[in-house]
Formats: sequence, structure tokens, C-alpha cells
Amino acid sequence: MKKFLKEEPQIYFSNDNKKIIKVIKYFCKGCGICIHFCPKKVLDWDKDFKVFAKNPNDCIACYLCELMCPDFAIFVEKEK
Amino acid sequence: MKKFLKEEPQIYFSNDNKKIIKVIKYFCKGCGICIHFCPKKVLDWDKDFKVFAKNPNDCIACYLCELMCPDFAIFVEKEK
Amino acid sequence: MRQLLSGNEATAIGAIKAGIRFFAGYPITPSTEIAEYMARELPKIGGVFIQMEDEIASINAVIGASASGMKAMTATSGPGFSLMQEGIGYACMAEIPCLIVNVQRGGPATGLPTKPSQSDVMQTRWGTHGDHPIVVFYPYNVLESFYLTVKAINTAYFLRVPVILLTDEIIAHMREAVELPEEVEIYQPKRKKKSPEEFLYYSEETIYDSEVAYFGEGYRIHISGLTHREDGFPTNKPEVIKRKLDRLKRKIEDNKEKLWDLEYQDIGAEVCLISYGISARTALEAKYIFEKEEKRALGYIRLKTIWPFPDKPLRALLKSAKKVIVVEMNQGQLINEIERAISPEIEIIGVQRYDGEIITPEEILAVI
Amino acid sequence: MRQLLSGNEATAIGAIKAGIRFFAGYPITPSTEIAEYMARELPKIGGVFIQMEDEIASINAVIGASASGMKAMTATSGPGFSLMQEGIGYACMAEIPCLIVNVQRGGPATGLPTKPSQSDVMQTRWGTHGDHPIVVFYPYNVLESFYLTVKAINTAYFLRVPVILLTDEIIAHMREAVELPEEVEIYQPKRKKKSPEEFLYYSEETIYDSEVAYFGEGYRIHISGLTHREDGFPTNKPEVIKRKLDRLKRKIEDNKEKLWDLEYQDIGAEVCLISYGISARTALEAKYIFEKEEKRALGYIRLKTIWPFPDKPLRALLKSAKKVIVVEMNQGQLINEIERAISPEIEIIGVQRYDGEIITPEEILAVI
Amino acid sequence: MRKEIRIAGTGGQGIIFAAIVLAEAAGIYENKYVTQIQSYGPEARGGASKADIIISDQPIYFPQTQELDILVCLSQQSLDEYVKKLKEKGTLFIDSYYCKNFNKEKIKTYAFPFSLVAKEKLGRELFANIILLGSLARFTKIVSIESLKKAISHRVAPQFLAINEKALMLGYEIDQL
Amino acid sequence: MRKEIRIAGTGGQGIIFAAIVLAEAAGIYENKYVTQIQSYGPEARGGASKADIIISDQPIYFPQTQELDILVCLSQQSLDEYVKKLKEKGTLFIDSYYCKNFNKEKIKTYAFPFSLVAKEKLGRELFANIILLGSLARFTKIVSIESLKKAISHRVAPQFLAINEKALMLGYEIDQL
Amino acid sequence: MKEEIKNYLRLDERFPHILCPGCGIGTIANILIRTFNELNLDKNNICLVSGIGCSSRIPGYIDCDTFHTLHGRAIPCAIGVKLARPYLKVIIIGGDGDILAIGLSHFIHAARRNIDLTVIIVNNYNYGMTGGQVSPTTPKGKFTYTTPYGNLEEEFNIYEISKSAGAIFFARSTTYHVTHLKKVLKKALTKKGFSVVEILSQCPTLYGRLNRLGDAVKMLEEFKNRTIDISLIKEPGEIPSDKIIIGILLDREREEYCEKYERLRKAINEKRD
Amino acid sequence: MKEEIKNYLRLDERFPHILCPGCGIGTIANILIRTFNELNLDKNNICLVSGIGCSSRIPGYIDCDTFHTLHGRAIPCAIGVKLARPYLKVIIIGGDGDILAIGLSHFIHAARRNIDLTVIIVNNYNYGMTGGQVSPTTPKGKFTYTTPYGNLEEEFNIYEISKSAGAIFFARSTTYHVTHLKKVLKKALTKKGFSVVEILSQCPTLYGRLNRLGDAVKMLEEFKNRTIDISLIKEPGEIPSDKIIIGILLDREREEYCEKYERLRKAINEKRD
Ligand SMILES: Cc1ncc(C[n+]2csc(CCOP(=O)(O)OP(=O)(O)O)c2C)c(N)n1
Ligand SMILES: Cc1ncc(C[n+]2csc(CCOP(=O)(O)OP(=O)(O)O)c2C)c(N)n1
Ligand code: SF4
Ligand code: SF4
Ligand code: SF4
Ligand code: SF4
Ligand code: SF4
Ligand code: SF4
Ligand SMILES: [Mg+2]
Ligand SMILES: [Mg+2]
Repeated sequence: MKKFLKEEPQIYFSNDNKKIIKVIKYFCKGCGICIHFCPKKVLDWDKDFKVFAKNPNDCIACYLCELMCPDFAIFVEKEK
Repeated sequence: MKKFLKEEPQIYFSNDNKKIIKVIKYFCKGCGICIHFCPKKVLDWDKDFKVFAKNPNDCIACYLCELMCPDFAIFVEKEK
Repeated sequence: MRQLLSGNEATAIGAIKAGIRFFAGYPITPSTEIAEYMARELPKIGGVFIQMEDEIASINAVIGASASGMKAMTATSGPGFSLMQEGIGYACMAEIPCLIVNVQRGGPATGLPTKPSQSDVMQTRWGTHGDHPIVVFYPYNVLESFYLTVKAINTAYFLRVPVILLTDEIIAHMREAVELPEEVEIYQPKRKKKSPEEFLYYSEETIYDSEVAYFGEGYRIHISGLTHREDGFPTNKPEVIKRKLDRLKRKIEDNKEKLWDLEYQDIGAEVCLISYGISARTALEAKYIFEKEEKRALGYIRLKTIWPFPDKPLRALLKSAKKVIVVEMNQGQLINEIERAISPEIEIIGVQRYDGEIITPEEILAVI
Repeated sequence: MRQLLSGNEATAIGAIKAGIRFFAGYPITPSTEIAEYMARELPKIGGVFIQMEDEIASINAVIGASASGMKAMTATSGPGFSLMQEGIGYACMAEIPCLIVNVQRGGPATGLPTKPSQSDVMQTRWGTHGDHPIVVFYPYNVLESFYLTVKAINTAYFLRVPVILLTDEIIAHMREAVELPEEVEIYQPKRKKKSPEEFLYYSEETIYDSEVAYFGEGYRIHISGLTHREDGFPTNKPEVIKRKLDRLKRKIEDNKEKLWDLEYQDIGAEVCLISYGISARTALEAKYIFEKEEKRALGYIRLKTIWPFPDKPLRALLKSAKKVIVVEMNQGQLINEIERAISPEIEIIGVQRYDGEIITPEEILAVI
Repeated sequence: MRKEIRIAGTGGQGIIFAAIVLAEAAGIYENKYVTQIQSYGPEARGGASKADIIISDQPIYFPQTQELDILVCLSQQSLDEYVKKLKEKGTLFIDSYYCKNFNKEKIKTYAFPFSLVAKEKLGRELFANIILLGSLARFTKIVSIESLKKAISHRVAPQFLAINEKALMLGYEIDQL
Repeated sequence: MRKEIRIAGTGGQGIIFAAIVLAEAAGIYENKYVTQIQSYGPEARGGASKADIIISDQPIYFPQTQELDILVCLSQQSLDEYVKKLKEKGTLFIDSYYCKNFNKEKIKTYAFPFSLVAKEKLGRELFANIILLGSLARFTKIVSIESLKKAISHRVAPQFLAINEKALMLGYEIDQL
Repeated sequence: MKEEIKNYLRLDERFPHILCPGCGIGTIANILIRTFNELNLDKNNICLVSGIGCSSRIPGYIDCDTFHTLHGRAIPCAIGVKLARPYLKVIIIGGDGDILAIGLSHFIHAARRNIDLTVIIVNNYNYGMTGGQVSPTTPKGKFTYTTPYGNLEEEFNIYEISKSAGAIFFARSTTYHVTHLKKVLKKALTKKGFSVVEILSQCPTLYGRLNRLGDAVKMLEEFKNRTIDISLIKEPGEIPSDKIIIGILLDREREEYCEKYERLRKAINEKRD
Repeated sequence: MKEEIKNYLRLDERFPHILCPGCGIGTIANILIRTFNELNLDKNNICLVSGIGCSSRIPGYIDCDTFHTLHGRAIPCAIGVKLARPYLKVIIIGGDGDILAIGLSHFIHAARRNIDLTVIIVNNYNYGMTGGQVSPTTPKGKFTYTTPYGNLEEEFNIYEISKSAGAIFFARSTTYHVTHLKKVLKKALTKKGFSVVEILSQCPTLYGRLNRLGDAVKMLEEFKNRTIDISLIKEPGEIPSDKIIIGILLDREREEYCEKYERLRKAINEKRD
């Protein structure tokens, strides 16, 4: 099976570029779970009722959004 | 449903006529349960490998034979 | 009162009107609305709704309730219907009336759960093991879903057999505006007059419309799925077994004329469409398009009774036909019966579809 | 080596010879000896025997084992066979080969557990929901119980379908002296050559004798009972579904000639007996009695393949027949197929029995 | 006169309910022949993605829509998928709040932000379906607003009747907002 | 030559085993055509009440006995039930220990107390079935005693072979006891 | 024959019954009708339901409403009877295979729902009717025709399963302990809700023979020697591992299903008034 | 997308998957493949088996051997797979209806046999796939389309049933407790024998809506607030009755079936040599 994404993820960087939040927008169903449970209120809805990183700088890379998302739509990377 | 027995039971009396052991011989399959568990060894096999009361006088009317028989073949009555 | 109802709702309403007071079932698309309706309504009228742990439990609970004198039914679709087969056979053998609704979807296996199909037609006849004639009705609109449900239940109790109401996803889910009667005629089985000592579970004298007794009425009946005698107790005696199985057959054979229900138009025409259920609606549409365009009649026969198969009436209706087009949503099931029933001189064509889409009038027109 | 074996034993031996290494089943008279044989023998040869909690579990365990590359089977009788219907449909849909032995007893329901019957013939064809062609073989003696088992298993794997070996209480329990071969030819499915990335669960290019991959081989296959695409994943697309269901049909349609197996004698005669299984033995006996007494030939055809129904060969064989007598232990099942298959000019009579006793030669002679 | 209507969108938008109300208005309160069918996803979960209504003066046999007279789309996806089923002279209704890409020229199109109106005027988006019914009555005359009112009062619990009627009228007068 | 033989009695008397040995002796060691079938009670419990063997020079089609050439009865009940199936010139074997009522005149009858012999000479009644096979060989010649021996050695575990052979010979010489 | 026994039997030409000599199932039938008698149960108000198996043949001989259903399906059939006629005393009797193999799911769900049924499980450690195959209660290592090398599977603890499923009553007895059996049956039959009685029963013809346990008498001796009554156990730890506990192991209360249903019906109708 | 995630997914045009917005089943799939990853499980050696239901749709998206069987029949199918290929890690995933209603008997017998399988029960308290009907885990009083007046039946305690059936491991977690969930899944997947993980999962579309529980977020908040980890409980008595216990409730050892079978085969062949 060839693996593919129909669309490229949306990428949000923190100012220091150490944290990256990726959203596969066409996977996101806008359930709001990540938005609600993000401890730092990093995320919010965009105009299409999908998620976007409003405050990427606040992200502490706790990965909760990534782990709780039911739709494989959000991923967080942190430079080590 | 009309209830019937094809054959009359065999009847064994104790000498004082106070205890009666009835065997429905054609029901008896000769399993020996009553014979074995009778505390007074009242019962034994007859020549057809069915049960008969050998020592009806010894019967103490404990009803064990009657209760344990799988074939409704033996009944004990005691005058009160 | 005119109402907008789906086929499933009409079936549920018809069932209650015909006296059903017990429903045991297990959810399955596209039949679930019947169960849901019953869950709401039965407790209001002293009835019982119970969702069982599976379809096997459901059909057996239905059998138990019916044997206890509560008119009983279940509803399911292909996978559940397959699981019910053993129980349906039991109901045949033990002569326990009940209604089983099979709302067909695509198969085999899980298949196409949300799409219509007519591919269980042969299974309704031959799904369980052993020799077992059966009665199957098939409505083609919402109103008929009501009336055939009533007929199915009355038939079940008149013959003491399980009866199957076969429908399909479209007929079940489609809503139409209908006017239902307040009351329907209900067949009431003759109640036993004999004493418990004389009463027989079934009597060889009356094959149908017979006296019945239920559990809990002091008749101390015995019901068994083994081959049995009139009093219900098991037997291995060939002559008794033969009479019993002949009886099961005769119930339906003797009443064929009563059970057969067909609708037809313009049967004098050279070409005749034969269909049932959702496909018959397409056939009718095709007929009118054809007649408008071609200015000549097209014959049309619709089967409401699938089993016992109406071979005799079909033969009679098709006396002057040259060509018959059998329209059904499967790989060709009832067409085989039709082939056997009618004169070998008549050409037979099947218009079949089994991809989840209903047949269109154009597909029929293309082969006329 | 000549041995005295029962039909059930011969079936079990044949199955092992043909490569069966997995048996999951549930006891039921008159099939149980097959399970018992497997319980003794399979662990000796690296195989697995497991008695499951019921027949539904059994057929599904068989499906799981077969999908994992172990040749697998089960054996049952009417009630269990009814319970297996959903699973059989799954095996059809998901293209999982396996052998199901149905040793018939009297039905419906619990029926006549210890007596022979041939009343599941139509159920083997139409027992599960949905459109599903099937292959069914029926032996008539102990030796053939062996050979047809082997053929059934090879067919199952060649076509990737469940195959049913239908027998009856007499054929299963009767002992005869037979000489079995040491080795039999075993069909081995083509092993996948494509990489897991390119491999398809089934390919529309090869309808049978196709490449297969099993669980645990690194192909990461997906098997589903939903209508599905070549890669095994569900689809609702009408054109894909049609191709899939056509494929299921074509597997068997295209191989009819290979699957059909009939035995016949004196087919030039005016009257011809047609039968199968235990009833065919009576028919043969009747034939010889008749010929001895009447000094003229009596035609005789025996079906070893019940499904796909051998309509074409029958038609050909019966070209000069005037009268056909169909001998079967049921209320008339295969006679309906025969009626449809052969010329309407030929008179058809059924000799039927369904009281637990096998048909006697005299009953046949009486209608010639 | 046979009119084929489709209402389409995503689950949760009350599409079937709107279809039922429309069918009931025409079938019960205007004594027309109607059929209403819907299609849905795996087994029966969630809502439907589309619901079709046929309204006719004559008995309806073939219950499937073939060429739509009216198409109502509450989502972009449904618009993309079904617009080709619309007759050349058909009428398109779209929720402009969700459907951004469409070609207004080719077909007669009514585009209103039903969902936005619902949210803003009634506090909850879920009234969009009722609002659109009001507009449908106004612009297509396929049923009268009175019949819709009756149908709604039959289908809706008394405590929600007022707000639903308000929604209906909002739709009926949507161009005057 | 088609010979129809029935062995009948009650469950636990080893009737099927005797039938199998007999069929094997004829079918395997004397190369005859044989069929052996039995009937049994509800489902499959207990033993059989009767087992039929057909031995023939020609293929056997119809596998059911119609008129018995030989009937062996190990119980009174089976004797009462099946004696009418015996041919006029047929041979009857009975276990005189269990079958008391029979009419010796009408048919050729061999009556020996097989069970008693088994109990007295071998300590266990369950050898009655093998003893009767020995007698069968001796008096009917339906199979040879050698073939029976071979069949027994094939069917019986080595440690029980000697006693079974002894039983066989006891039967073969039963009139000399 | 005593009148009170005769009263509950269908004495006809089908007697003697079809069970093997010495089979414990006959004893169970015997004690069952004595229980009916002592409880003064009207035979017109009893419905005895069974599936398929040797044990399931009991109802056919008892003079009340009797229902010989499919293999494994006694419980759903009984549920149908009970819900339709809640006033009936509905009793299920069946084998370990019938109730705990093919019928297990029904058993557990009926317990969960707490439907007023008494289930009598005749545990003869194997499938009698089909000729001696392994069952969910065959002890590990024991021989049957489908475990020719000894059973690999762990057997069921019917008590544990019954308890966690939600049964309100569980007792175990044997065909040796006839008076004890009568006592626990009496108790079970007076409970309102789902009650279970497991009865260890000898199958000398198959299980006994295949495991060289001797005849019926020997097997009953074993029941006598291997069991210990729960009332005699003071400390939970003190039960020797080779002993089988008999007696009432579970006795509790929980609202019954038919009563709940009746309450629901009333509530709906009151609301509508 | 992260490579380790991508590795275990069948990323094709079937994404986004068919589950409703906010459905917990997606989260479970997410955590499951992370568990595979952290355990370093070779995806060629995993067989994921399911029945029919929303939960049963998970395998179709995961890149290993996957087996979408009939409703309720995942366990017997999995048994076939496991016995044929004992080296495979065979995991069953299914809904409360699939495994505990129609499939219950298979579940219990597999536990009794202690076959090396891990069963993941997605408990969303109702039948999702068919549109919201009562299931064996629907709490008493709750609304579904077949309990329009509130559920009359007592719900299952899956832990009790698993334990008495013979499971060697049982843990409960929720879709809120994602790291906890990963931890217990890891543990379950490393056990040899029959292990069970019950995951409470939100079905906002049906169960949530019918019981006015709010959206997915609200339902997750409820999981957070209503649960208590077993490791925090000191005294058995101290658990508030409205709390749901999560964590590892059972962890024991018992010989596994495939190993026993292998031992049997060896024993037979040694005897024959
Ligand atoms: C569906 C079905 N499967 C199998 C059978 C065969 N069968 C009859 S009784 C029985 C089991 C008997 O064992 P148990 O329930 O323990 O009763 P017992 O005879 O031991 O009292 C089986 C498997 C059947 N009748 N129906
Ligand atoms: C034999 C059979 N009966 C019924 C169904 C219909 N059906 C599909 S899924 C399902 C239950 C779904 O509930 P659950 O197992 O809890 O899974 P969920 O959807 O909640 O995840 C049912 C009854 C079926 N497919 N097959
Ligand atoms: S949890 Fe996932 S699906 Fe839900 S809003 Fe966030 S990214 Fe979208
Ligand atoms: S990683 Fe944690 S802090 Fe960062 S966006 Fe996700 S939930 Fe918020
Ligand atoms: S217990 Fe009954 S059957 Fe057994 S020997 Fe005694 S009377 Fe006869
Ligand atoms: S009543 Fe007691 S003492 Fe008397 S015969 Fe029976 S068992 Fe023996
Ligand atoms: S086989 Fe066993 S259980 Fe069945 S009747 Fe005989 S002894 Fe009893
Ligand atoms: S119906 Fe419920 S369980 Fe199913 S996908 Fe939707 S939210 Fe999830
Ligand atoms: Mg048993
Ligand atoms: Mg669920």
C-alpha cells in the first residue's frame, strides 16, 4: 500500500522554532477535543471549523492534543 | 392424559405389615443404586437383574431407595 | 387520518393492530426502526418489548411467547435472518405461529448494510434444514406494508406457522402518505374446548384453523422440535412422522388459493413484466413509459405472495404471453421458479441488479 | 491395504490426506465421528483439533484458520448447519476456502437425530442470505466419501470458496471394505509473488487458481465481509460491487464442466432413474431387480455433484428418455431442479420418503 | 407534475427532518402523492448525507430521483457532488455560510446563509433546516407555508413549536433580512 | 450369494463391535463385499440395539437387510422384536442366558448361554459377543475362524488379544463345553 | 406408585424412560417432582423448559406445561414464556453443554436481567446425548471422545460465572445428596429472580466408562466422598483442594425484571392519564 | 505526520476515517498504534481482528494483518488465526455489543481456555453503528432508541465476568486517560494468555445526544471526573459509588492454551517414537 496524504499539513512554528505543530486539516473534524484539553490554550478553531495553532509559542509539547485527537489530525514536534 | 402402569407393582410387606416396599419391576433397570445405598441391606437383585426386597423386615423406612432411584421403580410406605 | 409513514413504521403499526403484543429483536440495519417503534409502543398497551442478546435469542423468545398465547414477532435483516434459521425451523416443526420480518439488504455476509437488495428470496424458502414449506409476503409500498403485515399475522395464526414478511431497504425506509384503517380483521384461533385429558397438541383431523391451547392454561401441553405425535411427544414411528410432515406441507398446499396474492394489468399483452417489492415499482414505471411512447400495452404482474409460489395463477395469467421479463434485485432467484412454472414456449429474460442500486425503468425498457 | 471403514471415517481420512490440518466443530449426531477421528489424529501430525462452544464458533474458527493458511474444515448436521449459514456466507464473500461436511438427519428442528434424510439439499444452495453460488458434492459409498472429500477440498482451494460435502446418516455410518490410496493429488494455491505493496487480496484478472497470501506472511492483508474492492477494503461503489458479485458467480459458472460429476448407466432406456447418496443405492438395486425380471434396461443417473446443478449434462443424457423417476429422501427437492433442466416432454415422477426410513427398491419398482 | 427535490448536507444538520416535514406538508396537508427516501453511511449511524422527496399529482412508482427539480445543499461537499444531478432548469438552494464555491450563472440559484441566520437570530445553528424550508416555500411554491406550519406543528414538541415557526418565517422572509 | 445377518441385544453388550469384527473378517480377510449398519437410540448415547451385516460376492447396493439369513439375539426383547424378520430357512442364534422364551421348533436355532460362559470362563460377561462370533463361524460358516482371529487381532489392543482369542475359541467349541 | 408422585408424572407407555440404567438424571427428575409436591406447586402453573440433551429429556415425563426447545435455547424460550405469562413458575433444566456451551450467552444475559427463572444445570461432566464429548465442565485431564489425550481446558466454575452475571441464588448438590438436593431446589424455587442449581450427576455409560470411574454406584460414592457442605466450612482457607463444595453458595436480592417491566407500564400509563 | 504513526496506518483515500467528529474510537486507534510502536511490534506479526460496529472499523485503517469478521464473531475467528499461527500477536477490538451481547459466549470460552489473545472492548455504552440502541453496558435508566423510557436492565460488570471466566489480565481506561491507556495496553499486549482491556469511549452522536451529555469534550470531562485509579484506592470500602475504577484490576498467570496444545503434540509423538 502506498501511503499518501491528499493535502500537505499546515505547519505552525513557535518563535524559537523549537516547537512545531502540524495540522492535517482535511483530517480534522473540528471536534474541539485538542482545543479544550490543551493545557496552554494554544489551539483554536479557524473559519472552517478546523483547528489551528493560535498561540504556538505557548505550547509546552505535552503531546496531549496529539494523543487525544481521534482523527490523526494534529502532531507536535519538539527539537531536542 | 390417562395415567397407567402396564404391570402391577411387586409388593413386599414386613412381618408386622407396617412397612410396604413396592417395586414396579418393568421400570427397574437394575442399576443397583437402591441395593447399595440401603442402609439395612433390605434389597437385592432377582434373577432378572431387577430389584426385590430380600429382607423387608429390616427396612427402617428411611426412603433412601425411593428417593435415589432414577427410574421411579421403588416406593416405600409406612403405616403411621 | 392521512399520515406520512415509512414502510417499517407501517409494518409496526399493522403488527400491533393485528394483535402483536410481544416483540423480541436485535438491532440491524435496515430493520431497526420496527424494533424502536415497538420499544415505544408495546409497554403502553400491555405488551412486551425486549432487546435480546442476539437474533437467536430473539427468535426463540418469540417462540416462547407465542407458545404462551401472546402474539409475537421479530424483525431483522440478512445476517440476523441467517442466524434465525434454526429457530424458524423449530417454529415450523412445533407449529408455533409468529411473524418474522426480513428487511433485505445486500449480501452475502455483512455485505451492503445500507443498500437495498432482494437476494434473500430463496433463503426464505430453503434457509432452514429439513422439509418445511413456508409462507412469505412481500409488499411494494407503505400502505401494503401495513396490510400484508396484518395478513401475515392472521395467516400465521390460522395455519400455526411462522410467516415471513419480506421487504427491502427502500420499501422499509421510504415514506409515503397513507390512510390506515382504525381497525382490522383479526383471526382468532379456536380456543380449546376439550378437557386437558382429551386435548391433543395438534389433531390430525384439523390441519389448520385448529384448536389451540397455550402454556399456562391448565392443558399441560408438551411442545417439542423432535418429530412427534399428536399429543406432542417424540416418536420415531415412520407412519406418524410421515403424517406429521405431510401435515406441515398440507397446511400450505391446501390453502394456496387463499394465500396467493398477485396484482396484474394488461396481461393480454405479448410482453409481460413480472416483479415484486421495490423492483415492481420500477416495472410499473417502465410500463407507463413504454405505453406512452409505444402506444401499446405492456403486461405487468406483481407478486405479493412469494411463497407458496403462485405457479398456477402465473401460468393462467401468462396464457397469451410470448415473452416475460422478470425484474429483481439479485442474481436471478425467483426467475428460476417462474421458468419452471410457465410454458416453455415463453421466452424469459431477467433484468437483474445486485450492486446496491435499484433497477431503473430504462434498464427494463432496454430489453423489451 | 483393505480396511473396513465407515463413511465418516473415510471422510476424515480423506480430509487429512488432502491436507486438512485444522478442525473446529461441535458434536452432533450423525456427524460426530468425524470430529472424534480428528481429535485423535490431528495432534499427531502437527494439526489442531478444537471443540468449540457451538457451531457458529466452529465455522468462524475454521474461517480464521483457513485465512491463516491452515487447511480447515468442520462437520455437522442439520441444526448445526443452519447455525453456520451466516459464516458460510462470510466464507463466500471473503473468498475463504474450507470444507463443511453436513451429514443429514431428519428435520426440520431437532427432527429425527438418528435417522437418515436428504432434506438439506436445497438449503446447501440457498441457506445463507445474499447471492452466493456454492459447490456441493454427495458421495454414495464409503470409498467415494474419501474421494469426494479430497475433491471437495481441492475445489475449495482452487476456487477460494467454502465447499460442502453432503452425506446422510447411512452413508456416514455404514461400514464397507475399501482400499484407500496412500497419496492423493493435492491442489496447492499459487503463492503470492508480488510484493506486499502490490499484492491484492484478490485480483480481478484471476478469478480462480489465483495467488493468495495468508495472515502472518507479511502481506498485511485486510479481509472483510462487507462488499469490498480488490485490495479487500470496503466499498459502496456499484460497479465494483457488481464485479465482485459477478466474480463469485463466475468462479463456479466458469468451472461447471470440471465440477460436474455424474455416474450413469443405460441412458438409452425409456425410463431413467435419477438419484444421489443413499437413495441412489436403492435405485441401483431397483435397476438390477427390474432388469432381471423384465429383461430390459432401466436408465440410471447418479449425481455426485449436486451444486452447481448439472443441468446441461442431464439434458444431454436424457435425450431419449420418456420418463424420469427421481428418487430422494425428502418431500421433493432436487426434483424441482430436474424439472426445470430437462425437456418438458419427459414425464417426471418422484419417489420420495421422509419418515426416517430409506426408500426400498420395491417403492421404485412400483412406479416404473 | 412530478417534482424531484433533494436536500443534502452533513450529518447533524437535520436533513432528514427537513425532508420529512416537506413531504408531510405536501403529502398530508396538500394531498399530493409523495415519496421520501434517504441514503446514509455505514449501517445507520449519524445523520444522512442526503434525502430525496418526490411530489406528484399522480401515483409515484419509481421512487428514486433521476433529474432534480430542486437541490438544496447545506455543505460544500454535497454541492460538489450533486449539482450535476440538477435539471437544466432546476433550482438550487445553498447555504452560503458553508458553500463558498459555486457557479451562480448557469442555474437558478438562491444562496442564503441559513446556518448563520439560525445562529444569529435563533441562537442555534440547528434551525437552519427549518429556515431553508421557509425559503423553499417562498421561492419555489412547491408547498405552501401554511402546510409547512401544519407539518411542523405535527412533528415538533409543543415547547419548541414557537421557535420553529419563527425559523420558518425567517426563511420565508430571508431576502428581507 | 447375499447373506443378511443381524446381531441384536441391549446397549453395552458390544453388539456393534461384534458386527464390525464379523464384517471385517468377511470384507477384509475373505475379500467379500460387506456393508454394516446399525441403529441406535436418541442422538448417539449408549450402545446400539441392533447391527446388520450384509456379506456378498457381488457389490451391495441396497444396504438394508430385508429378510435375515442369520439373526443373533442377546436379549429377550430383541428376540421378540426381530424374529419375524428371519427367513423361513434362516438361522437363529440366541443367548439362552437372557432369552428364555423362544420357539425352537419353527426355525433352525442355536441356543447357548454366551453370557454365562463369558462370566464363568473368562470372568467378565462382556466377552459374550466374541464367544458368539466363534459359534457363528462354527455353525454357519459365514466366515472362517481364521478370518475372525485376524479381524480381532486388528481391532483389539495387544494386551487383550489372548483373552479375546480364547473367547473366540470358546464359542467355536461351545457345544463341547 | 405413590399418588403425589403419580400426580406429577405423565405415566404412559413411554415409561420406563429412555435414560440409561443408573443415570443420575432420573434421580433428579424424581427429586424435582417431590420438590413440587412439598412446595404444593400447582402443576398447571409450572412450565418446565429444556433444550436438547439427556438431561433435557426430563420435562417430557413430567405432568405440567413442558417445552422441549432447541439445543441451547431453553433460556430464551423460557424468557418468552415468562414475559408472556409472568404468573407461571418457569423452570429450565438442561445439561452442562446445553446451558454452558451453546447456551452460555443466554444464561448470562438472563442472569444479568434477573428474570424470574430457575435454571437447573445437570452437570454430568460431558455431552451424554451425543455419546461422550468434552463439555465446559469436563475437568482438566479427563477423557472424552473429543479429548482422547485428556482435556486441556480448564473447566468452568459455574458458581463464579453465575454470581458475576447477576444471579441472585446459586446452590450445588449431587444425585447422591437427595434430601439436600430437595432442600436447595425448594429454596431456589421460592426465590423471585434468577436462581441457579447445579447438580452433579453420574453418567456411567460415557463419562464414567471413559474415565474408569466404575458404575453408577461407584460414581455416587465418589460424590459422597468428594463433597463438603458449605455450612461445615468455618474458614474459607480450610477447604481441601480435591473437595467440591455443595450447598447454598449465593443468596441475595435484586429487583426482578418482570416486576420492573410492570412498573414501567404503569408509569407510562399514569403519565398519559 | 510522524513516521512512527504513518508506519502503522494505511494512509489512503479512505482518510479521514468514517467515525463521527469527536468519537473516542479514533483516539483508541491513535493510542493503539502508539502502543505498537513503543512495544516495537513488527506490524507483519500483528493480526487485528474485529466484528461489526463502529469500533470494529479500526482495523481497516491500521497497517497490519486485519480481519473484519461478522458481528460478534471476532473471537472465534481470532482463535482460528492464533491456533494456525501461534507466533502472531492476535488482538481483538470491538464494541460492547459485538463482544458482550452477540459475542459473549465466545468471549467467555476463550477466557476459560486462556488462549493468548488481547481483547479490547470499546465501551461506548450503546450500539453506535446501528444508531443508538441499548447494549449490555448501557447503565440502568439511560436512554437509547430501544429504551425510550430508560434502561430497565442492570449493566454488565465486564471485570467481574472476565475474572470469573478465567482471563489473566483485566484493565480499564478511558479515551480521556490517553497515557494511562497506553500504559495498560502495553501491559496487556505483553501478557501471555487471555487479556482484556475495557476502554470507556464517548459516542457523542448517539449515546451522548440521547442522554444530553453534551459534546465529545463534555463527555471526556465526565470520564476525567468520574474515574478513580485503582492505585489510589487504599481500602476497598472507600470508593464512592458514583466513581468508576480504572487501572489494572486483575493480573495473574495461568498456562496458555497454544502452549498446552504444543505440549500435547510433543507428548503424543514422543510416545509413538
Ligand atoms: C444446534 C445443535 N448442535 C448440536 C446438537 C447435538 N447435541 C444434542 S445434545 C448435545 C449436548 C449434550 O450434552 P449436555 O447438554 O451436557 O446434556 P447431557 O446429554 O449430557 O445431559 C449436543 C451437542 C444439537 N441437537 N443441536
Ligand atoms: C448478525 C448481525 N446482527 C446485527 C447486526 C447489526 N449490527 C451492526 S453493528 C451492531 C452493534 C454495534 O454496537 P457495538 O458492538 O457496541 O459497536 P459500536 O458501534 O458501538 O462501536 C449491530 C447490532 C449485524 N451486522 N449482524
Ligand atoms: S482533536 Fe483532532 S479532529 Fe478534533 S479538533 Fe483537534 S485536530 Fe481536529
Ligand atoms: S502539545 Fe500540549 S501544549 Fe502543545 S498544543 Fe498540544 S496540547 Fe497544547
Ligand atoms: S435404584 Fe431403581 S432402577 Fe436401580 S435397581 Fe433400584 S429400583 Fe431398580
Ligand atoms: S426405605 Fe431405607 S431401609 Fe427401607 S429399603 Fe429403602 S433404603 Fe432400605
Ligand atoms: S448417556 Fe449418560 S447422561 Fe445420557 S442417559 Fe446415559 S448415563 Fe445418563
Ligand atoms: S455513532 Fe458513536 S460510536 Fe459510532 S462513530 Fe459516531 S460517535 Fe463514534
Ligand atoms: Mg452433560
Ligand atoms: Mg458500542
